[in-house]
Order: sequence, then C-alpha cells, then structure tokens
Amino acid sequence: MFEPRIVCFLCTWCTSAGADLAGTSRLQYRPNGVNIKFMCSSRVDPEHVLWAFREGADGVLIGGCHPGDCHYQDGNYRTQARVSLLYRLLDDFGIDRARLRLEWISAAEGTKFAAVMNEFTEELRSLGPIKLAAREMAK
Amino acid sequence: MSERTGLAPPKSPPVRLTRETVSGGFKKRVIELSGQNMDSCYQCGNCSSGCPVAQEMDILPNRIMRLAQLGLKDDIIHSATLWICASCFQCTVRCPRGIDIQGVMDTLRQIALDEGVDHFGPDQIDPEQAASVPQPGLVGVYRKLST
Amino acid sequence: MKRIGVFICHCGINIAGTVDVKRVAEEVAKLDSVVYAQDYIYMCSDPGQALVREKIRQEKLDGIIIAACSPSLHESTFRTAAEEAGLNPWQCEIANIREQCSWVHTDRKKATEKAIRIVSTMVEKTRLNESLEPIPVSITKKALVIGGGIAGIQAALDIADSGHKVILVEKESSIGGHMAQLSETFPTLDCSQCILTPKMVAAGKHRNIQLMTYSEVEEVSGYVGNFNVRIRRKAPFVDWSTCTGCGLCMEKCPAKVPSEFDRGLSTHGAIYIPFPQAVPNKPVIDRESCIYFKTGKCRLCEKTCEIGAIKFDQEDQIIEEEIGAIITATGYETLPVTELQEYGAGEVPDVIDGLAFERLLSASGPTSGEVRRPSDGRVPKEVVFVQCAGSRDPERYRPYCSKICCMYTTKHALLYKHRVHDGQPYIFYIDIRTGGKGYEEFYHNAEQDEGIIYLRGKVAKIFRDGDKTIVWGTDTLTGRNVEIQADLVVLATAVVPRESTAELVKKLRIQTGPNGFLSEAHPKLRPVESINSGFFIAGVAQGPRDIPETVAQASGAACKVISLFSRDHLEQDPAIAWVDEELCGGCRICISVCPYDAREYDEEKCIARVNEALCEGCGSCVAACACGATQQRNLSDSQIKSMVTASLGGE
Amino acid sequence: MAKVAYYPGCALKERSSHLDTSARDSAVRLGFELDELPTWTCCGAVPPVSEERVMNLVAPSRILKDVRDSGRDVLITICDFCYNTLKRTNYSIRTNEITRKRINAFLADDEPERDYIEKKDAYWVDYTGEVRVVHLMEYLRDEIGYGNIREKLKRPLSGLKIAPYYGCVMLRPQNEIQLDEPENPSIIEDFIDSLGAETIRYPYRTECCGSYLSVSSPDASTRLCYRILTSAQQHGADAMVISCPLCFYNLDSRQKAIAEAYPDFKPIPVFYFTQLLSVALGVDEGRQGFERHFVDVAPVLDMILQGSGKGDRT
Repeated sequence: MFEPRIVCFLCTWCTSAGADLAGTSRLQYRPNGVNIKFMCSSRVDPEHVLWAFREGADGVLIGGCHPGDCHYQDGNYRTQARVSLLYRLLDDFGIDRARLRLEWISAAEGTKFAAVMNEFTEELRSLGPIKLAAREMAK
Repeated sequence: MSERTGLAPPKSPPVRLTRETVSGGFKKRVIELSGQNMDSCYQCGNCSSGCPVAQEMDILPNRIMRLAQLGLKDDIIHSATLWICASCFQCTVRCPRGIDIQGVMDTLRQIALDEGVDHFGPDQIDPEQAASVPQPGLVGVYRKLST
Repeated sequence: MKRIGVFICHCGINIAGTVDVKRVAEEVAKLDSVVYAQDYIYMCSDPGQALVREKIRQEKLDGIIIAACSPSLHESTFRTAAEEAGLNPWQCEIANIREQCSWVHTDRKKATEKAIRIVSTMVEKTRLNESLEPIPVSITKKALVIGGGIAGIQAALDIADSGHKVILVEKESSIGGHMAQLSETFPTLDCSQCILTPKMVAAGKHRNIQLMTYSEVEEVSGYVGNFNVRIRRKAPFVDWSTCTGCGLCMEKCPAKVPSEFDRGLSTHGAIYIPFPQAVPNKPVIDRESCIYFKTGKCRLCEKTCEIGAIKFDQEDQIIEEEIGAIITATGYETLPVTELQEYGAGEVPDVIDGLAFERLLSASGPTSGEVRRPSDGRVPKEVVFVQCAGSRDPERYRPYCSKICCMYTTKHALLYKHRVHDGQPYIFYIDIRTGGKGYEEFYHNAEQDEGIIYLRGKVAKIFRDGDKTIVWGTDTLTGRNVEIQADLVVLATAVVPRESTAELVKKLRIQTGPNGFLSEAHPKLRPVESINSGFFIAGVAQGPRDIPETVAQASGAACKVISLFSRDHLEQDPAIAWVDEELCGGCRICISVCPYDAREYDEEKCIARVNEALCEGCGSCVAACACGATQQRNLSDSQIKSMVTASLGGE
Repeated sequence: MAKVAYYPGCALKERSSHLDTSARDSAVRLGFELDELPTWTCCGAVPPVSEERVMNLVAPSRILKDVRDSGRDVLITICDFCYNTLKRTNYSIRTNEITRKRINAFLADDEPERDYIEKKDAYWVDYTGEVRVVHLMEYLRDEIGYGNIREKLKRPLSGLKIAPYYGCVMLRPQNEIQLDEPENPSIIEDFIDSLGAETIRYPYRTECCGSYLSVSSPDASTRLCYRILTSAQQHGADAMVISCPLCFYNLDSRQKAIAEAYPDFKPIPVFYFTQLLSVALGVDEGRQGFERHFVDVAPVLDMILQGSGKGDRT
C-alpha cells in the first residue's frame, strides 16, 4: 500500500503539546508524519512548505492554536493568511490543495491530533504520490 | 394506585425505604440481639468469597448483610441462605470490619424461627442417620434450624 | 564538520517495546557528522546522564541529541548535563521518539523507521546549531493573585510574608470565596468561617498586600518578570474611603435581591455586603437591581448615609500595574441544578445543591443553622443526598470525578443528623472515595455509628408528588430498586470551572484542559505552574480538590513566585530573531507583525533591529521577512530546509 | 498420678465412646488421669445466638462452676464442639458483666432443686470464669510437651503420611478461642510430628466439613467432604487425623455417600487424634474401636504395626 510521507510543522504550545497528549493517552495513529516543532505556527514560511513538496513530501500539515488562543497573541492569524495565499500558489504549481492542511489543535486535543493524522494519511493515499513536473524531468 | 386483583404480582417491585425500615423495627432488633453493628459492613464481600457453603445459597452472605442494613426482613427470612449457613465462623474471622457475621446469621435465623418460618423438624431426618450422627450434630441442627 | 553524538533511550519498554533502538543507533551512526550513537535503558537516570557527560568529553562532541521523551519533560535535564560536561546547552537537542512515536504506533518496523527519521531531523538541526548564551532580563518583584478565595488568600499571604508586594484581585466585593459559604469542614468539622476569617482579615491588613476587590483583570501583556496588567475596578457607587460600614443604608434599601451568597435562600437589598464577615466590609450597589438606576427615583440609601459616602456618579476605574508573576486562583462553580433534567431541572423546590445545604447548616445562614426546607420551612425528616449529580457522566454532563462530594455529602448527612436527631439521611453513591488523611475514618464513623444509609446506585428520577419529593433509585448491593418519599433532596452537583475563567485564560493566554480547568505544566512534576512561564495556578481552578490540597497548592505556587523573585534577573531563551544588517532593506514588515514591539526601526541605518529583551522568539517576523535578512537563532531557514529533507527520509 | 478434670461430652460418652477410651488410655501412658466429672450435663453443643437467650449458657456454666467448686481450675475436653461451647461460655462470663450476673442468678436459683447433687454447706460464690477450658490437644502441647510424647512412643508412626483436619470450631472464633492462628494453625501438625509421622499440607485443612448440615442438608456436606478428602489424597495423605466427633462422622461415614456420588473417589482412613496417640504409645489396637469406622483402617494400621512391631498388647 502507498505510504504517503507527511511533514508536520507544529507550534510548541498547542499542537505539539496535543501530539504529546495523544502519546500520553496512548492513542494510536498512522506513522506517516514526522513533526517539526516551531515556537509558533507563524514561523512557517510558505517557502518551507514548497521546499517540503520539492523534497518529496506527499502532504504538509501545519498545526497551530485555535483562533484567539495563540501564545503570541495573533501568530496563528498570520499563519492562516499565509496559508490562504499559499493555496493559490499551489494551484499554479499544480499541487492539489488537499496536500496542505492547516489545523487548529489545542494542547487538550490529543484525540483530534490522532484523528487528523489518520484522516490526512487516508486522504493522501487516495490522492496518490505527489508528482512534480520538475522532478519528473530531472529523473 | 392500587394493584388490580387477578394480576400476577410484579417480579421485582421497588422497596419503599422509610426511617422505620432502615433504622427501626427489624433492623433494630437484629442489632440488639446480635450486638453487632451491621452498618459498619462496607460490602467488601470477603464473607461470601470465603464461605464454604456459598455454592448452596440463594443469597450470598454479604447481600444478607446488606438486606439487614436496609431492614428488608421479608427478603431475608424467606432466604434459603439462613438454613445453609454451617456456623463455621470463617466469615467472622475474616471480616475486616470485625463484624461477627455468623452471629448476625444466628440472629436472623432466630428471628425467622420466631416469625414461624420453621425450617427443620425431627421428621425430616433420615432415621438411619438419626441413629448414627454424633449428638453435637443433632443438638446443633435443632438449636440452629428449628424452634 | 561537527562531531555529533546521539543517545537513544529505551525508557524501559516504553520506547524499546515498540522501537528497535539498536537499529536506530546503527542507522543514525551512518549520518554525516554523527560520530557516536548509543542506546541505553534509562537515559535520564544518573548513570544515563553520566554516560552522556563522559562521551561528550571522550568523543569531543560539539553537539548531542537525546532521543527520548517529549522535550517538555527532560530538555532542561539534558541541557544541564551537557553544560556540566562543558558543552553549550543550545548544542543539546531532544528527539521526541516516545510521545510522538513509540506510544502512538504499534507496528515495530514502521515505528522504528519513523524514529530514525525523527532523529535524523534533529541531527540536521544540530549540525547548524550555534552556541548561545541566555539573555538577562530584569524582574518586577510584585505578584498578581487573581481570585480571593482560600487559594488566592493563602498564596497572597505567603508571598507578602516573604517581603514582596502582592495585588490580590477579586471580582466580588469581598474576599473569602466558597469557603466562606461552608458551614463546617470535613473531616474535622472545624467551623469554616472560624478558620477562614482570620486569614481574610490578615490579607486585608497586610502591608504588602493591596486588596482590589470588585475588580477584574482586563488585559495582560508582557512576559515573565515583566507583565503589564490592566485591572478594572468596578464602581461600587459607594466611596469606600469614607464609608464606615455602619450598614444603615442596607436596612433602608427597599429592593429585594436573591442572595447569591445564600444560594437564593435569602434576599438582600440592592446595596449590600455579601455576608457580615466580609473583607473589606464595605457595601456595593448592584446596578441591575437598584431602583434608582432602574427608575431614576429612590436614593433612600443616599439620604440615610450621614457621611455622604453614596456616590451614584462613580465610574469604573482602570488601573495599570507592572507585575513580575501571576497566580491564577479563580476557583469553581457548581453545575446548576437547572441543568439536571431528570432531577427536576430546578423546578422542584426541595431539590437543592450542596452549597445551598451548606447555607442551611450554617449558623450564619438564612435559617440560623436550623435545617428547614425551602418549600414550606418545615424540618425535613427524610433527606436524600445524591452524589455524582452531573459528575462521572461523560454522556450527558461532566466526565470527571468532582472529588470533594463523597466527603462533603457524608459531612452533610452527619451534620443533618446532628441537627435533626430523628431524621433519616440516605446517600446514593457510585463509589465512595476517601483518599485523604482521616477521610476513611470519617466515612466509617458516619456509616456505622450515625445511622446514615448509604445506597449504592444512581438516582434515576426525582419528581414532586404533593409535598413529598419522590426519589427513584436503586441499591445494587441488594439488587432491589428503591423508592423514597423524601422531604428534601440535596444534589452533590459537579464542580465546574467558572465561566469567567474561560474569558480570563484568553487574556492571560494560558492553557486549559478539555474540561475547562487550568492546565499545569506537568501533571506530576510541575503541578503549580502553567506551561507559560511566569504564570502559576492554585486551587479548584485547576481541578476539583479539597481545602487542604488547595492551601498546599497555593503555598506551593507562592513559593514558586518567591523563588522567581529571589533572582537578580531572569534568563531568557536566546533562540530569538536576529537581523543580518547587510541584507535588511528596511521594509518594516517585521515591525508590523511583531506582537511584542520587539522590532524597532533604526532611522540612522535604515534597518529594522531586534530588541532582545522584548523578543519572545515566535519567529513570525522571520517568516514575514521577504529578503531573508531576519533569521531565528538555531532555527534558521536553512536549518528548517535540511530538517524537512531529513524528515522525509533524505533524498 | 495427676488427675485432671475431664468433660467427655455426650458424643464421646455414647455414640463415639471408642474415642473416649483411647483418650483415657493415652493419658495414663503419658502419666496423668482424665478424671471424669462426677455429674455433668450436655453443654448444648452450640453457644446461644444472642444475649436474649442467656438461658442456653446456663448448662455449660453449671459444668464449669462444678469444676471450680471441686477445687480445680483446669477442665479438659476432647470434643471440638464441647471445647468451643465451654470456652466461649467462659469467655462471656469473664468479659460480660451482665451475662455473668444473669447466669449466676440462674445458677443460684436452681441450686436447691438439683437434689441429685450432694448438698454443699459452702456459701454461694459467683462463678466468674475461673476455670480454664483446655482441649486435650492443647494440654499435650502446653503441659505434657511434645518431647515427652516422643520419649514415650512405643510405635513411632514413621513413614506414615497424615493430613491434619481442623474444621471450624476448634480454632474459631479466634478472639474467644485463641488456641492457634485460625488461618494457618500448626497444633495438629506438631502433634503428628511428635508421633513420628509425616504431615501432609493441603489447602482444605481449615475448611468446614458441613458440620450439622450433615443432618439437614446432607448433599451440601457430601460436596464439602469430598473436596477436603480428595485434596488430602492428592497431596499424598495415607490417612486423616481429626479432633471433633462430628467432623469424624462427616469425614468417615460420609465416605459412603461420597463414593456413591463420585465414582472416582477412593476411600481414605480417618483417625481421631487420640486413637493415633494411643496406638503410638503402644496401646493395643484392638481397644481403639476401629471396627466402628466406616472406612477400613487396616492398611494404615498394618503400616504402623510393621513399622515398629514392638507394641505391648495389654
């Protein structure tokens, strides 16, 4: 079966803590993602996402605090604004928007983190491996 | 609402607890006679788990204690358990609350006998046995199980 | 090229049970820069740490990765160990292969692959890590305690006694909280007010405590050691500086308002103090129910007050304070009886909650301590207590155990029995939980010597029939259903966080758990701190607990604050933004995104600088910077890119 | 020869008299005499239910008072039922003042009417529990000593594997009886050891045999006895040793019913402790009433006799 590779950019205060809670609660989910922890989801530069796709990621997850809950006041709003613009860019690159997900997962939502990972993995499976023209040509 | 006559009685009607059932009457008498504080039973079930004749009973000893706590006399005195208890004191020795459960069982038997629930009479003994059982067996059975 | 060492923890079987740690060590040893890779059963143990220190020296490591549990648990442990061995702490990184790998996967092969990728990712980060020094930051040695219940009072007193200033903010007009409402306390049956009021008075008089009652926190900004707080002092419409607390105004007030303090069992005027022992003992006018405010006529209180302390034109004040640490002790509410549909939804008058029963028992309560039921004032003879009313019910109400109800219900039944000798208390329970000093004995006594009947089962339905309140329950121990014609029913309603706490945590930006209680930094090892530094928590706002636990935790939180204040300055994480002055074009987009005003424009050089004391290291400006001039220390774009590549298994 | 007051009780006086004989024989060999009380009545077999039935304490109290009045302070009994009843009666007289007063009022009241007793001139003295009720097993342990028994053995039971059976009333209720640790007793084991035999440990030694249920619910008793006996056998026992005539009856005679109910069951000989003692001390096996046992003891007896063969057959 196709095992998609996922890069997860998680904010330390909410989503990474939520992922830790999924662990302490011993929830089980698909092992397709590797987490990269930032202080705030607003550290995610659109370039990081594009780089991930370039490097062969089948999907990218950005996890931040719920609106209004950002540890840095409004970082997650900036993330959201950047992701909206990024979607338009993805269209231009021919990358399915579904391959980039922005989720608000709080430190208390271990179950949500596990559910998102499962759901995203399944969705990427149905989309199949990412195909980038440049990479194809390089091969 | 009164029950219509001719209907079969309900299998498990709720019991109505009142001050009288849970502290007076029957319960008071059990406490007086046995000298045991049944209210200190916290239903750990040790009496039942160690009872050598539990397998013969219809209501386990811990539940008998519970019924007595709530003063539910009828459930108790019509229970076969009273007449199965062999007075072996296993429950008494092991009770973590120090209740002489065997003593309570004796008391309940006595009350049942006083109420006319005569369980056992000489006519029920197999004559061959009557002639051979050592006297403590005969004396014990009459004292415990008959009026 | 850096010399990196990787240390892989088995965590007993917690990691090694799912992840093939030997293989992880073998695989990561092949990576560039990794000169040493070793697994060990408990990395955080003394010998484990000794191994790390020894190898740093022996192998001349200039970067290490500990592949173990979440960095929230042991990052500081290993950074300290690294420092002891002469390695800069910022050259030590944690790869989380427990919470985010071994505990959440079962397939050994896949979990091992993932662990290798996690470690590789951190190797990439470490390869480019710089050695950093912490940034010193000054501390304002003044604490803010939010909530004036027993937790807040205790914390404020402890901090004040250590010589530091404290502001104690309480939204009601008096401190005291729920403990002031209680009649007696379990298991000693001390009179609650008798032990609480001296502490209230002490807090009111302490020269280091500034009491701000009838006040609420509006806004908090800043960071540990240097918070800016805006507090709203609600207008009491009484000049407290001149009011003598004589109480004449309250006698004259014609309005009738149900007393919140007495749980609606009595009334007071629109101008009132919540209870006679209030601290400060000054009245406030409730704007909502004051006849003058509603109709423009009355002002009886103003006419009565000889010294002219009534000020209808008073307005709310906003006070700004600089604060070094904040303790949140906002307490709890109980689930309203109206929410419990099957228990009469608040429409059966003789179904009340535990706090209301406390008031009925209290000598200073509406019935002067005589137990009289609300419907007709008669002394109830059959009283049913229902535990877990809304607790331990994940389907409909609250999933958690409210913890205090077993004991206070036993206390209620006991006190009732002491007041009404021929009365019969019944307690319906699911389990009796008596984990506390003297609690089992207290319960044992109630059960065996006081004639209280404990019934193991939940009450299904409560309804009114004539002047009786019918309770349908069961006793699973006899296997019989039970019906009781009660005179009074007392519900041990679930302990719930205050609604106002939810708004407050948004202002403070601290975390709450799924049930709305405040989250601690670590459930076992950091129970009085919030994850966010400078914020501490105490009392039931964190979760249901009894008075001794609350007081202990409040003192614990106070000690944490005192320990913070004992330092000359704080050390701030240096993993913050910096600017490559050569690249900066001075577009100032960074200034617009910084939430802390940490980005400043240098008019002379026409570039945007970073104020290191203010930067919290969120990285928002780094992502915003169009020309790559702003970077984050130890999380640069190039680091992130190579981490991404490594996380995908390399290419 | 020292004389010790002895209360045989009804079972040993009549239906189980062979057990009584062996006790007396053994005592003589060990250097004391079981001196039967001149007059005695049934003890009542079970202590009364409650304080309301204090009348039931009168009979055992009277027995104890007579011992005291005869100037002795120890009373030996060998039946567990009598032991339990007398000892617990004594316990309530000692510890419960109201019971003590009521009992003595009864005793004083019926004194003159008991014309079959020789009238005493002594003035009335309340019985306050002075007499010590002692089980013969206890007397052997505390007064005679196992060393003494070992020395006097004529036919050590070496090679014999014996399963002790305690039953209930010898040990329980513990706070009133205080003979041995109720959950893990050792007195019968030590006794068996002193006879030179090997003790078998098995889990059912303190489990009830059904007691008087043997009369009212025989099937219940059969189930219990089957469990006890087969467990002892599975642990390698050649024989059982018992200290209560009712247990003896249940475990011996009931083997008939057990064999009918459980086809796999194999009989196992059951001995009263005094029988084994008596045989080991060299008393003629013909005096033990073995013919009255339901289960044939011959195989075990042969082992004993062959093992030593030195018994003097008086």
